[in-house]
Amino acid sequence: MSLLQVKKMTHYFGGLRAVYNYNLDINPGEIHGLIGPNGAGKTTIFNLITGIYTPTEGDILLDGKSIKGMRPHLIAAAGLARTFQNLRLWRYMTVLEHVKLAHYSKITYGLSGAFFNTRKRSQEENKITQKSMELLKLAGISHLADTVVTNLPYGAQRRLELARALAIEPKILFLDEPTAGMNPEEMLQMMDIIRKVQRQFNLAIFLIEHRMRLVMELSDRVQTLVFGEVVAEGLPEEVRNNPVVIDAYLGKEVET
Amino acid sequence: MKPPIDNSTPTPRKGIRRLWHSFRQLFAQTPLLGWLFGFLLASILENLIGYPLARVLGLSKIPVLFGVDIALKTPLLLPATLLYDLIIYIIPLFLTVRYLTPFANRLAAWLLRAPMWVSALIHMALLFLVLYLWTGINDYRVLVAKLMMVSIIITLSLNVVNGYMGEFSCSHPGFIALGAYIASIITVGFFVGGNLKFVILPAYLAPLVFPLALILGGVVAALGALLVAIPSFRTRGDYLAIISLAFMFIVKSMFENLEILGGARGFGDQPNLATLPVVFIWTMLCIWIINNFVQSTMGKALNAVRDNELAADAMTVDTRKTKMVTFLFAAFWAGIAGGLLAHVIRYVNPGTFGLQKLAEVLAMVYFGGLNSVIGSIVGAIGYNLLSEMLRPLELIKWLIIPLLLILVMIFRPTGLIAFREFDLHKILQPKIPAKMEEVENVPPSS
Amino acid sequence: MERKSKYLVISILMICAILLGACGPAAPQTIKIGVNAPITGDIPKVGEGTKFAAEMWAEDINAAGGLEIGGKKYQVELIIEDNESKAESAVAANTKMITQDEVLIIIGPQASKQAVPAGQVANDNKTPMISPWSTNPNTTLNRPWVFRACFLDDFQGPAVANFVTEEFGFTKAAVLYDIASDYPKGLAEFFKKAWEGLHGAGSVVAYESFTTKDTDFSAQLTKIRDSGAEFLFTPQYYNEVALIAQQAHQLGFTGPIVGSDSWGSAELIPLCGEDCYGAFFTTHYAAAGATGATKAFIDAYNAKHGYIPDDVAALTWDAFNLAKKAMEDCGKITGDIAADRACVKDALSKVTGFEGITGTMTFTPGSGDPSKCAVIVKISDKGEFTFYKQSCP
Amino acid sequence: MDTFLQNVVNALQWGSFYALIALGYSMVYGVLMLFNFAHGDIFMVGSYIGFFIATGLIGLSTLGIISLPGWVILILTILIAMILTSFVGMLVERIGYRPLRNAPRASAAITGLMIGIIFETANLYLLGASRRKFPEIIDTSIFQIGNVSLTNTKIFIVIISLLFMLALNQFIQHTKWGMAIRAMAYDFTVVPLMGVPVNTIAALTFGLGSALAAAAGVFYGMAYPVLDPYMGIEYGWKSFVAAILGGRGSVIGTVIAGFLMGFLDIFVATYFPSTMRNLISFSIILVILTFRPHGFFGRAYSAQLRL
Repeated sequence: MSLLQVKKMTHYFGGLRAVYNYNLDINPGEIHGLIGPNGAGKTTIFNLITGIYTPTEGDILLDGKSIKGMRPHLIAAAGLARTFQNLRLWRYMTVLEHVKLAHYSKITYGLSGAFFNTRKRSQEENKITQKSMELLKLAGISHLADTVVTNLPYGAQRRLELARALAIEPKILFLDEPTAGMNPEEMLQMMDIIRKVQRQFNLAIFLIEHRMRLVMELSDRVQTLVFGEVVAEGLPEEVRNNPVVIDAYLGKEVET
Repeated sequence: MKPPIDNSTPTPRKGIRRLWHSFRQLFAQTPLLGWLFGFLLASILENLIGYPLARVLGLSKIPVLFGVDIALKTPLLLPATLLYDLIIYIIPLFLTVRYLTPFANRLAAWLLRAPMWVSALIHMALLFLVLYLWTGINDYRVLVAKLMMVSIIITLSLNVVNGYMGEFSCSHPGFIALGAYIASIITVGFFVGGNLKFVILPAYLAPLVFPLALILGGVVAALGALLVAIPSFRTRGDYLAIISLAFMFIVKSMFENLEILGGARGFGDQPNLATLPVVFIWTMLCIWIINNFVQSTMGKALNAVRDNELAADAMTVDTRKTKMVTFLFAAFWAGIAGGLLAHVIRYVNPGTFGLQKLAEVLAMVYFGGLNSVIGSIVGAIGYNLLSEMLRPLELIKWLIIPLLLILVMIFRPTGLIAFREFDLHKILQPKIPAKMEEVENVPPSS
Repeated sequence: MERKSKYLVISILMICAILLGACGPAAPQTIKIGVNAPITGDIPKVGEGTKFAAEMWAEDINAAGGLEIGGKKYQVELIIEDNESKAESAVAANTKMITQDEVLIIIGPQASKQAVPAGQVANDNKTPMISPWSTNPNTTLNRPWVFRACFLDDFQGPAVANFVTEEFGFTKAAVLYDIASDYPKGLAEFFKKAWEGLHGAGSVVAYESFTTKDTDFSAQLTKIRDSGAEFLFTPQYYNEVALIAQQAHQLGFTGPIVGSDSWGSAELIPLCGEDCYGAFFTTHYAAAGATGATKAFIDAYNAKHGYIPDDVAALTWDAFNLAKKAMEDCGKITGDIAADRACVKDALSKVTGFEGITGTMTFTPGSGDPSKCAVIVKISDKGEFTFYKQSCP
Repeated sequence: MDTFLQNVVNALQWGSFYALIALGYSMVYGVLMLFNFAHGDIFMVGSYIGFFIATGLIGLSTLGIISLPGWVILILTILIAMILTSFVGMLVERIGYRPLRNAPRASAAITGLMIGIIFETANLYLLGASRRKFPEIIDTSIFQIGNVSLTNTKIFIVIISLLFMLALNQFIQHTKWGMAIRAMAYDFTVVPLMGVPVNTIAALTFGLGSALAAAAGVFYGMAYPVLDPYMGIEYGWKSFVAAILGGRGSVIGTVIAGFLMGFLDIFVATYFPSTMRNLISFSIILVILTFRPHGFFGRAYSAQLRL
């Protein structure tokens, strides 16, 4: 059974059709790419699956259970993590606090712990701190743990987003243009990290990217989206050579 | 990791800055305990020789608030008050810091071997002793201290919403009013009677019932906060600001209409239950609990909601619960503060809880500093002290205080001490001379 | 070594200080009187009147060589504290004056929302306090140490009702008052009760209210106009009266407008103009045609500050003279502040037939409220406050 | 019915104050996203400036130095008061708000509150505690239509206020500067890119807003001729409500919201005990906001507030 399954999802903004008849199947450990021109509705699909919008039609199943219409934090807690295209970090918080906060759904000390600093709370907080530090090490930014995020270099902010997303112990990770704004060297490092975490946690990854090279190298399967509809789907090679795709989207801009 | 600091090789400083630097150097090694000893000595001294000394210096009585009010009224007495402050406060403090610091450091270190709460309790007890001795001179000081502590609770609780969660809530006077009235209804109804009369209980029960009355006031205020918390799920920022403003007006209007509580005439005769120790204990409790809350990962969720709600949601943070808890929690403490306030002044009327109060509480929060427990404490104390000390200036006072606040806002837009954690351990620990890392972790973008 | 000697000097100084302090002077040469006034805040004009009257009184006394008590002259020192028109601040000011400045007696606060809590402080600290202007019963209720210099609403309300009934024979009244302010509200209630007592239930055909700081009363006045009321009673402050009278006339209300002592300000006519001519109000004294001490006070005040004093100033003046009388009756100032305060308080509660500029006051033991007469003033066609009638309890 | 019509007339006048003051507030709020809590006090300052000009002109007329008919004095008063007050507004922007352009919005709100207090205290300090009577520039005449009373000032105020609102709308919609203002309201960051100096636009909006407040101040003086230093506080807060209720940057929405608040004030006082006025009108506003959480004409804008 597939891990994430989207069935015939359609969404309208007012009268405007944003996504039409979208289907998706992602198996555990699989990397799935989504490409398409600007405004094709890629991020909308992310937002629909992660619960920011509720789709007008269709169903979304995670582990066989419908998550359609659930509130975003519950979907996230069910094992679906994401990063954002334009970084969404919390500007006044430190790096470590970011990763710790992503453990929110696993906190059991409750309000009494929050108010009265119980023994249970300090134990739990210590445990979370330890786990978070490990993730920071993995992302290669443990030396910046106490820095407030606005002081971080851009690459480190991207890594932090990834580390934060991993902290919710996801089964599937949504990456929205994880290398946007990075130079080629940083991009290569990022690719390494993505591969590494994918292997280490046996994660499924759903990836939106503009850079063809990244998508083609990482993905097991690729979908192409144009005006909210999937026009081509298959192995990277197939998609790359599909004339419809080249016509509609890639054109001359194919970078290899 | 700390940002790099050029502290290792002090660049040559000139004039006042050099003086200030050496001044800081001198006191950098004194732990809190040392300061408490100093103040304790000063208050004991004032109790012993304060009055005769004042007479000798030509002052009719001990200057209440460091003589600022006296000096403002009759500038001729300025040297005398300065001399008084020097002898009673500055010299003992200086002496203690000079000679007792090593001992205080050792004692602080020794205390920290036990669980931290032991050390914290001892510090608090010392603090109370200082406060008790200092206010023992004069009832006016008691009143100022009580009002100051109530302000601390109000400011802290508002900071939770406006600073930590970043909403611009204007409903605080409403919460304070709810707490004030509910607590007063209980204490007056059970122990005084008059217009409102339940059963008159024996007076010795009053100190036991009082905390319950305060808590009930807090709970009712928290229930009132539901009216603001629920809309906050859907709307943020400016719309929430006017919803909260509407709430404030509605509460005020409601109490003006409640004839049984005196309506516009107000409601008086509260028994004298908010004594100094009672207010002190509640204030400490409030600081402790609010500080616990904002430092926990659950409390950090407030910052996440403030800085990026979408990301908070995506990181499993239950934003609705967070908002709900925050509003209710803040309102609860505002209610407690209201109950205390009503019993300090021993009279409440709806007119107190209007736009003027709102401007005052907002000023205290933003003056002290957003997102900072210490900031709120400093803000509340600073505003209250300033307000009392400049009293003789009458109108001019209301030019000076706003000007000061504008300057603070221009030069430190988030307040005096913003975005700083109240780290109990760091405050209680001994200050070892070798360590010179006293630099704040203030985000540069603020 | 050098440092140590410095400390030595300081400690010797301290010891000297203690020794010297022990034999400091004890007997007071001055009498301190506290004034708790709203100098800033909502009602600065009230604060100004209070302050001016207090300063005038103190200057007069000191110019005459001081207060003579038991054959000895004492200079008077005023301690004026601003209560910012806030309850907390009034409490703080009173506490400060009582414990820090050790005043013998406190005059003020004026408005009830400050006088009620401040009275609690005075009573708890056993310090006599006279509020010149507060009409809330709670100010003095069960507080033997607190007094006032004005008549109460339960006297003034019926006085107005009786006057209108006798003078015009009207049976239908309209009332417009500020519900968020305790003075107008209390007075409106007492008036309504008295009027309905005279003319039966429902004879107050319009009982309209507004909230402090409102300036548009058109909705209420439209209702009043259409209710068929024969006159309008509005126990409001003079600034609101100006707006009410003007708007009432613009909306076509033609009946007489009647008010209370809060109209009694020299500012009323400049603000209200012809709209107030011909109106009546009850007050403590009529400025135009005043005689004797009243005239002397008005002239002195006018000469000094350039306008006719408000009722607040006059009542403050009377409160000071009440205090003076009590101190003189007391007969001696011992220097023991607690004993002196008790003595003044006892003397105050025994004052009878005190001739103030706002009328004759008598205190009955056990109550801080004087019994005194009210004056009904008509605003003439020249805008002067002329004596019309007197009404006594 | 008469009562109802009379109250409609009353509410029109009352609402035009709210609308004018709220428009000034909305200008600043829409463009700079600022809580301009000094606005109520700028209204007060405008009213006092109008008072001094009117008194001065009338004084000169009676002394025979100049001879001007009442309506000329009135127009002069309004214009001069508007110009002078707009300078006050720009000064406030320069001192209190510009240094805080990149600070959290709430900090600027606090500065605004404090500037307001300074204005009030300075007024009290300079002019004393006495309230001022706004002079009667033109003689009031009362008309009776059926049982409804009208005065010439009422009609004048409502009409001129509407004209001002219309003029503002034209300015915003059809001039180059108005376009720049709208652009800035739309996206703060994009304006410098378009070559429009942000500081100039900010000063312009403050000037315009303050001028409108001054006009409201003069009209207010004509209708309710008692001026005191604290008269602006309530208006500051209530126009804040009206500006938000109208929707960010929407002239028409703000005008509607202003009139709505005027009508609420009058009609609640008519049909309910007036103590309930704030209670009822704010409850109604809460209900409106529940159904239209972004005001009448407001766009939903992102929750990305600068703290």
